[in-house]
Amino acid sequence: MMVYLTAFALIMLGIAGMLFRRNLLKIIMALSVADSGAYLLLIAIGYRSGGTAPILTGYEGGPMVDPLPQALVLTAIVIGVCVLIMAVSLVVNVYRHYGTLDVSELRRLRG
Amino acid sequence: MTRTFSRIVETVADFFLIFIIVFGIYIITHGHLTPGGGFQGGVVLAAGILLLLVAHGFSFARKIPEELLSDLEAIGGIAFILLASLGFGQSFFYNILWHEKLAFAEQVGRFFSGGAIPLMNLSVGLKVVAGITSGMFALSLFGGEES
Amino acid sequence: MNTIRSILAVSALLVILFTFILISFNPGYGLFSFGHPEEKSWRIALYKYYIENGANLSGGANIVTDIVFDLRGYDTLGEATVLFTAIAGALALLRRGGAK
Amino acid sequence: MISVAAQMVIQGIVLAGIFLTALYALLQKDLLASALMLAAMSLLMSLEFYLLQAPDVAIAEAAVGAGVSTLVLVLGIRKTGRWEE
Repeated sequence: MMVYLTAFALIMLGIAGMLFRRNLLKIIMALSVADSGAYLLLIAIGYRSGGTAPILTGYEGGPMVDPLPQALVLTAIVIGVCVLIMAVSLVVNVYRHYGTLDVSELRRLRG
Repeated sequence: MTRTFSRIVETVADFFLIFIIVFGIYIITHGHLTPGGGFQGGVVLAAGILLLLVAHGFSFARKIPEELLSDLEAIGGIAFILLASLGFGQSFFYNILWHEKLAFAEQVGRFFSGGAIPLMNLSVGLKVVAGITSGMFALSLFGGEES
Repeated sequence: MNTIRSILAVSALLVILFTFILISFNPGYGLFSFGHPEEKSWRIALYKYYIENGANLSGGANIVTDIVFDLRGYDTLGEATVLFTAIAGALALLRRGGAK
Repeated sequence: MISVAAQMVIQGIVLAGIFLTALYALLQKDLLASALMLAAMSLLMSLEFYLLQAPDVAIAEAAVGAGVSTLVLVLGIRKTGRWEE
């Protein structure tokens, strides 16, 4: 329950940061925070109370946690790193071209 | 090139790099038995290389040729697709090494088990470490205000 | 102009929050039953199949690795494509004379 | 094996830490402090993943958040500017 509320709070915080901040690097950080909220939501959906990790080495019976959301989150984390590298290189290029990172300034410079 | 940190920082970074590399290789090769796998081990190895980059200054990235990293990433991707298309008689990701008892076909839980999965771990780990390292090297060398 | 955009942004946030709450309290999904009980969940057939047959189908003791590399290998293939494309794009952007 | 109540308390502390570090990172004017706060948030996030019985994701998140993501953001800040506005 608490985990779901924290995940929703993180996603809302990330979207609010993406909408209201004006620095491009801060927008990328807000995107990363929203990503983290999505990972937390997926992992919390797959949790079972009293379960153990889905690994058969040293397994002693009992319920297991759902392994499918963990695999999907594992893929999503690497894609998040790729998006971060790509976005930061784009921002560096924008700074070299325009000399500023402010979004409203960027719109005013060239139509 | 001027030295960015003192000699102590460089020596300690070189010392801990050994443990980071051993830990990353352990995570990659035991990916089918314990927590870990190709992605995690590749990211750990990339973090070790980045520690080297930070401790020795960013001009350290010039010493490693860029074509080597591109070739390693391409080799990883091609090996992954070839391993996936080995069982093309059945379907694309059919694990023929495990079902036909060709190689890596011991009992579940032993080291040489899992069929194509340890080899896929190796190739994906190679791909991830080469890709992230080349991206970081490019970001630390190029761009910026024409230094 | 600026106040209109602020009102638009806040209303967009409220719509997203309302959608989250609507999805979460839907009893068909059962999203707020943390640590899902076995008979109420809608994913339980797939979950049981993966837990019981994952090791026999692909031979690894770590079921997450089995799913990533064997049972759902197309996801990993797409992820490898995304990594390759993103790194190639970053390299092409950052080279001297890439832009401008 | 720790009891259920103790686990609830630990999870509450970790989740509150995650939310507060994310809020601080987004409200801060200093971009470098913001990047380091994101690293702290990622560390707490990996602890939470370990508590939710997902060690694979915990390893990946710890390595990504502590190493790669922080260094990428710090390199971007170094090439542009440290202060917002």
